[in-house]
Amino acid sequence: MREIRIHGRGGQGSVTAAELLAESAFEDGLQAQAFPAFGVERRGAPVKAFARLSEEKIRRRSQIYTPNYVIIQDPTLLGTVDVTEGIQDDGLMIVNTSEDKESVDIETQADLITIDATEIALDILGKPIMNTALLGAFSGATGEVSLEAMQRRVQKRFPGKIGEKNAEVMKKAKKVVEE
Amino acid sequence: MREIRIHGRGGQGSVTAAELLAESAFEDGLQAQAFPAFGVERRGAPVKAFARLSEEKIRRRSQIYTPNYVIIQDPTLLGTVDVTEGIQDDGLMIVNTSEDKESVDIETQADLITIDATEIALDILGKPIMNTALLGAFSGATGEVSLEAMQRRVQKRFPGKIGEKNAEVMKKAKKVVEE
Amino acid sequence: MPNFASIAKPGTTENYKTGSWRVYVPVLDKDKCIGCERCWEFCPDSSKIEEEYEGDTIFRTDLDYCKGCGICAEECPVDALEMELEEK
Amino acid sequence: MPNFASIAKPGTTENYKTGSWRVYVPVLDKDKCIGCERCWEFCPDSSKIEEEYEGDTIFRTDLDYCKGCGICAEECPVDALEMELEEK
Amino acid sequence: MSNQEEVMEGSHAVAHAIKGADPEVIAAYPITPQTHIVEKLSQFVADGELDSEYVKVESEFSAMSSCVGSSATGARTYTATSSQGLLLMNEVLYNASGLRLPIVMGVANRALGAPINIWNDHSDSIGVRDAGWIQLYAETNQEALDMSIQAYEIAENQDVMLPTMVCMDGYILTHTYEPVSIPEREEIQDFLSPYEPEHKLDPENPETFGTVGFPRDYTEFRYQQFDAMDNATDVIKQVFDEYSDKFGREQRGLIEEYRTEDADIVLISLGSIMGVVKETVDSLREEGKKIGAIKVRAFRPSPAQELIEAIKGSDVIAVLDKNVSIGKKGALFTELKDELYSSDVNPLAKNFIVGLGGRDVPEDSVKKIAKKAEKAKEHGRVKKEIEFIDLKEVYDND
Amino acid sequence: MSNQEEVMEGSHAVAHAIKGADPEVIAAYPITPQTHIVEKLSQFVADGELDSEYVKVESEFSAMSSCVGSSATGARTYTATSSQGLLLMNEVLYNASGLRLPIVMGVANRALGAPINIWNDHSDSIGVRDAGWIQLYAETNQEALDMSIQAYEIAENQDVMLPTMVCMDGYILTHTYEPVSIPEREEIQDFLSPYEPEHKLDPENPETFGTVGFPRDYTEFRYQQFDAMDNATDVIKQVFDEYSDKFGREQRGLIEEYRTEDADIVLISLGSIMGVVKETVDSLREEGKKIGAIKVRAFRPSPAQELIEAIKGSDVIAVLDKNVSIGKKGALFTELKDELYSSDVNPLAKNFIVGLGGRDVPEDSVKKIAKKAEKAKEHGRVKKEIEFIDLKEVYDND
Amino acid sequence: MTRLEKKERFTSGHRACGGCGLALGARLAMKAVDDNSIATCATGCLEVTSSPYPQSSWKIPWLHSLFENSAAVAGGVEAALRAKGKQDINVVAQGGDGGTVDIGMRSLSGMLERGHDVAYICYDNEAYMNTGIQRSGSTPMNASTTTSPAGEESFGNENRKKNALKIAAAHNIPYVASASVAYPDDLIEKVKKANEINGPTYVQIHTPCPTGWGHEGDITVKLARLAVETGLWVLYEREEGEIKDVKKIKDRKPVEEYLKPQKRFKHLFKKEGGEERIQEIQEIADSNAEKFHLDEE
Amino acid sequence: MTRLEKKERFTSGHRACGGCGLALGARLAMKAVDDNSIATCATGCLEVTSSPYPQSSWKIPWLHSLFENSAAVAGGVEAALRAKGKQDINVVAQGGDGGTVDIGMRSLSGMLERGHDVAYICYDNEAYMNTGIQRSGSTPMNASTTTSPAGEESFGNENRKKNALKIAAAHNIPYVASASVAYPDDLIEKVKKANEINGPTYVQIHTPCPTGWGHEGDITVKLARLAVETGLWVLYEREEGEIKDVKKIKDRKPVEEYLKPQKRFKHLFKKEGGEERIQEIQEIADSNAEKFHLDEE
Ligand SMILES: Cc1ncc(C[n+]2csc(CCOP(=O)(O)OP(=O)(O)O)c2C)c(N)n1
Ligand SMILES: Cc1ncc(C[n+]2csc(CCOP(=O)(O)OP(=O)(O)O)c2C)c(N)n1
Ligand code: SF4
Ligand code: SF4
Ligand code: SF4
Ligand code: SF4
Ligand code: SF4
Ligand code: SF4
Ligand SMILES: [Mg+2]
Ligand SMILES: [Mg+2]
Repeated sequence: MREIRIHGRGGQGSVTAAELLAESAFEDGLQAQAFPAFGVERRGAPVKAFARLSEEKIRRRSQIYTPNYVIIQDPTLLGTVDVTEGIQDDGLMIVNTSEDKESVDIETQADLITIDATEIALDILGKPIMNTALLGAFSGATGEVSLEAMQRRVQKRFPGKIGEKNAEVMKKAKKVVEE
Repeated sequence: MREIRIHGRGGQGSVTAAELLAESAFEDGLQAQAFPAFGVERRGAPVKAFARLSEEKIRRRSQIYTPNYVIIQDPTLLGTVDVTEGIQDDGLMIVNTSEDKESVDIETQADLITIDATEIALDILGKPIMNTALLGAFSGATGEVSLEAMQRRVQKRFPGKIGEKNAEVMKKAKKVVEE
Repeated sequence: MPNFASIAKPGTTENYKTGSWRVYVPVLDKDKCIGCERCWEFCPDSSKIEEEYEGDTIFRTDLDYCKGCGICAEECPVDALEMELEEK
Repeated sequence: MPNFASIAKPGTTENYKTGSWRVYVPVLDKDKCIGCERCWEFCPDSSKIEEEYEGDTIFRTDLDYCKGCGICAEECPVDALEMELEEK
Repeated sequence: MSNQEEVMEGSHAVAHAIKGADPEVIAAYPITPQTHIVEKLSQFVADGELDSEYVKVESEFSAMSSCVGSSATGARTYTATSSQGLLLMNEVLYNASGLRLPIVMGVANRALGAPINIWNDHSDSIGVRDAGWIQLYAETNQEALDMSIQAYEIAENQDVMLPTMVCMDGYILTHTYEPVSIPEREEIQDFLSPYEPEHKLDPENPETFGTVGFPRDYTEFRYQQFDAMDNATDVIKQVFDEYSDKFGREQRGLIEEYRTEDADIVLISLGSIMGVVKETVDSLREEGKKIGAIKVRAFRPSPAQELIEAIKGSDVIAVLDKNVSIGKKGALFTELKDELYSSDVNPLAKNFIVGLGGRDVPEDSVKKIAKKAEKAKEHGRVKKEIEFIDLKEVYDND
Repeated sequence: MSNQEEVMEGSHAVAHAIKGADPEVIAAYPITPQTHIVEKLSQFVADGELDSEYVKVESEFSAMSSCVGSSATGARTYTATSSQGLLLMNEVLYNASGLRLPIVMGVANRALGAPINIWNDHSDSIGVRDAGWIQLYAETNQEALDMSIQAYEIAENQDVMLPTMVCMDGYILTHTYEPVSIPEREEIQDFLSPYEPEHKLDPENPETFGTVGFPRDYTEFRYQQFDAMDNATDVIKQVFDEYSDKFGREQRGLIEEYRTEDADIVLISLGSIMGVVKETVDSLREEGKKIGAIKVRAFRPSPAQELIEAIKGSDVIAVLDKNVSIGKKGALFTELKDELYSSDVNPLAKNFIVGLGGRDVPEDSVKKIAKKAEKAKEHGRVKKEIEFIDLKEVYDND
Repeated sequence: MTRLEKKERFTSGHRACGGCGLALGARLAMKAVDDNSIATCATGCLEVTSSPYPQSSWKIPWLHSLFENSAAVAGGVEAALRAKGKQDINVVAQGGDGGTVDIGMRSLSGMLERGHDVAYICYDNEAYMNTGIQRSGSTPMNASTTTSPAGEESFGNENRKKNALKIAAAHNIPYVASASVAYPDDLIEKVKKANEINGPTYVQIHTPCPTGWGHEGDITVKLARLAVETGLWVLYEREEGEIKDVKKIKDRKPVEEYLKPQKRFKHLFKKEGGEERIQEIQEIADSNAEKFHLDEE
Repeated sequence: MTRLEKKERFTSGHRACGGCGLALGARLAMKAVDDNSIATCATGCLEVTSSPYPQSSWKIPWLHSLFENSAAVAGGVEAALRAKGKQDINVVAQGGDGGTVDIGMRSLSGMLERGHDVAYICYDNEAYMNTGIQRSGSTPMNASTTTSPAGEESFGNENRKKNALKIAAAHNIPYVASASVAYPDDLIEKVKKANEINGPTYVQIHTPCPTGWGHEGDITVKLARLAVETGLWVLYEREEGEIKDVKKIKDRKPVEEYLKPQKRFKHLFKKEGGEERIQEIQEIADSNAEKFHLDEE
């Protein structure tokens, strides 16, 4: 079982990202689960969302304490939230930032990659909604979920232009990471 | 233990009679209990009230099924209500009626006395409120409760003229019965 | 137990004769009655029955249900009703 | 457990710095500011602090709590405030 | 009036007791058979005999809500209700106990609708047994009025601080006249410690009540309540003892044993039914049966230890429940068996559902129950564990 | 969609199921974490995908009241709520079951205030266990949606005619996405018998509902309800079987056993926690421990027989309650011990209070519980019968 | 000559007290609904006296659920009828004053606000009668009840009668009306109209209660009439917000005439200070007269 | 020059969304009460965001009990203060629109009717925000919410906004007022007056909600102002029943200006038939203008 934690702010679509992740993985033939950190958070407050992927039926419904992957939607969170909490030593952290990974203020044994998801999003969507870019990056960096499934799911959820553009964002991000 | 049932109509003071009975008996040194037939009856509908007298503490709180005494406030009840129900063979029934006991339509092994309580009440109170007359009759016929105690209690409950007159009613009724 | 949810059939309180509650009874002077229906209108117990009397409509009391409240007598415009202590 | 009935001390949310929620930040042109207080009046987070600047009263932002909503900038009558993406 | 007995209705006896406890605020809504309690209190206030603020709320929900506001402001508070009214308060009941407000409430026990029924059983208060309230049950009017006083001393104890219900059987006690002895107001005031809560709504010390309890803290708050209820066990005993000593009663302990010493068969129940149960025990004792009875005076906290102790040595227990959890059994029975299971006291146990919706429970019915218990003893086993007693016609499940 | 799985939030899965059951009337009031169910249903109605009358009541009290009106008029009826909302409905719950109205209600289980808490535990539905409702508890979203359909077939059965709650853990199920398979509307319609009640409000046959039940009749009405709940046991099994057969599930019986065959230690609980319990069982099994688990799917009617059967042979049972009756214990534990007492199955029994107000219950906690159960087995006795798990600091009662 | 419909949908044999204004009110109201109707009823005198299992006084389908939810239950009935395409069936919700203006206020307010096609009838006997004459929000000022008793320090109820008609009207519903058992034609016409109008409607019927008010049963109708003739109970309609059809009074009677025969006001005639209280009540009548232009010139 | 009291009794650090009109409203209202006050609060955004144990944003004693009983709890507080002879302490009850006009209506109505000396403040953001933007009785017509979503067969909420001010006024209380966060002085003056007046008073504050209405946080105040300037939210007072001090509008703006920036009305500008719906809303504004003589000549 792989466990994923997504950090973001209320309003940035972290929960949606976790859901898309689960849906796509399921399309790929995995078992999957996604859930928010059940809170009372308001727009702007730091939030978390989670996902589990597995070859077998997922029965566990407790919180995620030792994620294999951590995705950070917003670099400004780094100062406020302990984003490395519980990350597995052989895990991977994906950070949205314009900086390169050496300059990112994160101390961890885990792998770390950075991607300027905001730029990609602004570029293609015209809005700083980074969740789909980070999903693309996740696909590229981990191979856990196929890009195609993700694209299908995002287009299913947002039919028309918006879905298409987000699919494009995903592709772009995946490519950036793979480069 | 002696058990008493009083039949009347909503508005005739049957419950008050039972209460006065219990209070007076207690003044006389007996243990006593009084309670209504817990119902939803309205003014005019047939109602019942109960009392228990005993030398010992009364713990029983179930309904009364086999009364030693039955008091009937209103002769018009005879057609509608089974006033003899459960009356002990050596019991006593006291009926308010202008008729004599031979003409009263009651079949029972128990003793039966009649008294024209309405007349006494109308005479002294000017109103057909017969409950105190029947209490006086009860005192006279059974000796279970002293007239004096009853008079004190009724005057306590209805201070002033009304109490006094009712005390008079009691006395008169007792005398009538004893004659 | 006819049913499992304390359901009752319509109009069945008519099986209960509230006439037995009565102490006073309205006594009608049929000759006075002009059949105006007011007593029937105002009776809380629907205890007036329309009837013919010498060719005219009058309203007599339904003794099965009349509780003897006296509204009819009070409201009768021609004082055709009198409340009397009932001998049963 | 300080008490048994979930009782809290007054004004203690001030220990929680909502400034971290901010994405945009109001930037004040102190010279434009006429100290009219409107930004302070309308701030849902009480995040304006009265201050002297070159002898005049101005209102600067309390970055500990300001959530960056932009009301102050919108309501400033002299456009002394500008919302900018904050670099943290 | 001290120790001078008077014949009085149960409701009025309780009203007199409450007058003596001198609550600053009363907020109540009428419902049969609680009405005479609050009517009497209204009359006291109207006559200037009681100096309480009487809030004539528009519903029981607001009755208990106003009690919450009043008690949180540091005022001694009283209310009373029954049945539907208690159900309607349900949400506020949990709130009052979670806020740890020592409100005292009289419950004139009555059955629940549908079908609507104004007569006595215990489904109402038993139905809210999870709400975090102390629950005391009275057998007699004397006990009801005494408990109404004791309740304040228990509830307001700093180690307890839990709201408390004084349950008395509707009609059977509330509307029954019997001799009671009512302490003088001064004696009651002397017995009760003044109510001086550590926390209250007070501009001098402006605290915030009723905050959000996150998963981080919530369990601990519940545990504290659980703990406080545990403390209540001792506090109740202590208060009962002190009261008995002061006023010459013999109402001690969370339960009362009646001729259980050598009893093979023990009848267990709560409330006014205990009178007829004791009578039955006496008459069966006269027939030479070894039978006894236990009265449960406190249902919350659960008198587990005391019950086990008292049952020890018996062969059969018969629990008379004036309630039934549809799909399960009577609550007293279920809860008692829970305790028995983990004890080494292991009598046969039978549950009798009695007195629902005011169905009378005369001595004959209790004798029937005793006979069934005896049969179980003879057979050494319980054939039918739960029985509705005096069921009519087709439904008789004998 | 039949048997085609889709990843979906639990709330939406239930909404889809309800859409398929096609209730004529929905009356609901929002409360976290039930909201997504009723929002989805609103959207279905707004989009013309569901042809129900959706009554947007002003409170939960009116939600259930409107359901009573609707169901009595012969309409299939749905509502959903949580926590405070369920408490607020309390009076109407008894009314609905007393009137024998087969209303189906989704309960997104959530803790009760004070302190206010929006997270999961079972105090809400457990707290109304006396109300005469059938109670089903789901472990997974699949089960929640299946039960929401099955509930109608159970409730509307002429031998049952009792309202039914489908309980699912708030957030943990309602807000979690996982794969579910949703039968097509036609399949659901085909599975469900049409709702044609014998009695209803109908000018063609004008009956009177909700009469006064006098002491003469009241006991019998309650007994009929009791009896109907008894019937429900078989009806539930039958409906579960039919459904499993038709839709390829394996959700049979009032309880589900998990690796209990030779288990010395059995963990027992209900709801979504069973997932992590099963995981724990698996990993302890790998360590060679003889451990198993039992999931309670129906709490009302109480699955007494099934439980005893399943526990047979075990040495220790550990009951995990996500509720606690202050002054007593967890309800599942108490009720189970009641049954054990009168059976010849007699394991040691321990009660663990877990997950109150959303406190997470990870595998570590369940392992802790299993270890405590093991210790009890070793010692041959239970030292502390009830324990709050993962209590913080000073309150740790280890 | 026979004007009212003969058919009784509220039948004899009910257990209301002799001379009960409420029973009369229900009987008359049931003449205004046709057979194709469904009624709900709140707990109270009407319900308790009319549905003692296994009997019923109702000839139309009728449902009692609880005390505080008659309006919400009726809303559910109406929704079910809509779902079944049976909008032709009338839905009537009934409650006493307590069940309506106090404990039932939320459910009433919600039902009115949502626009259900339900006619709500409030039988106003000005106290909680079923439980033994306790004060309700609808109890008039200075009336003695068992929870607002007159006493050493009290003149009875301290608050003015809650104006439920005005509150209902503030919900912007199409029809609100007051009625009285002393005016059967008017009553029936209003209930009929309430039923016919699409949407929520509210009718409050003044129904004297001999037991609760402490008057002889024979003057129930007379007292109801006096309430109108003194200006204490104003008969009017409000359609789409506009007050209409106020019943004018020829020679408005002094309130004493109305108060005197009632035990609940007895203390006003006995206790010191009672006169001022009567004056207070007279002022209410006068202000009604002014507001509604009651006095017929 | 500084006009408003500087002291904050509703402090920073609360968890309301950025730009929350409700938080602003509470902050301003707390400037109108002095320290010698006790507040109650219904469940809702205000309560949840301001009292996360062990923290609190409140500087005066404050009690949250439940969602539907803020008024009744306040009544109990006030009764306790009366019993203790501390009538000098002000009691303020607070609730959201849902907690006030829907689920809290009974408890509010009872409190008003009984004449408690309590100032009730309703923060009206026109939906159940705390639970995720469901329709309340106070939701305006045609607004899309999560339980009255716009959809194929729906234009959002079907009912007109419930007039809680009018309902409160129908209780014959001495003071009722509407206020808006866009007019802080006016708001504070009204809450002050509500507090000072003896007896129950009711103030309803219009508080835009960026999250629920779907607008950017920066225009919260602007929208509140537009609501007034279009005539959709009328600022007025009602003292002893008489309407007073209506805020006149110079050039009443078309409702589109108000509707347009809000996602909850988006469908009106997209869906066929939307124009008529907008017209409907314009008519509400126009009828307000007429009723209240809004237009300044
Ligand atoms: C929740 C609840 N509280 C209280 C009661 C008790 N109760 C039943 S009827 C009634 C009074 C009814 O008064 P009203 O509505 O005015 O009707 P009336 O009997 O006067 O006609 C009361 C208090 C109840 N049944 N349910
Ligand atoms: C009895 C009950 N039902 C439902 C809820 C859930 N609930 C909490 S706050 C809320 C909505 C609050 O709406 P409103 O009063 O308008 O305040 P807002 O959050 O919009 O400011 C709801 C539905 C509850 N807490 N209690
Ligand atoms: S009211 Fe008088 S006149 Fe008219 S019908 Fe009746 S009895 Fe006859
Ligand atoms: S006395 Fe009363 S009940 Fe009898 S007929 Fe006349 S009005 Fe009807
Ligand atoms: S609103 Fe503008 S001008 Fe006024 S004080 Fe603020 S920044 Fe200065
Ligand atoms: S941006 Fe918003 S929170 Fe920040 S100071 Fe301005 S108004 Fe206050
Ligand atoms: S108490 Fe009053 S309202 Fe009730 S039945 Fe008797 S007269 Fe009618
Ligand atoms: S949802 Fe709306 S009302 Fe609630 S905190 Fe956010 S902006 Fe304020
Ligand atoms: Mg009434
Ligand atoms: Mg709101």
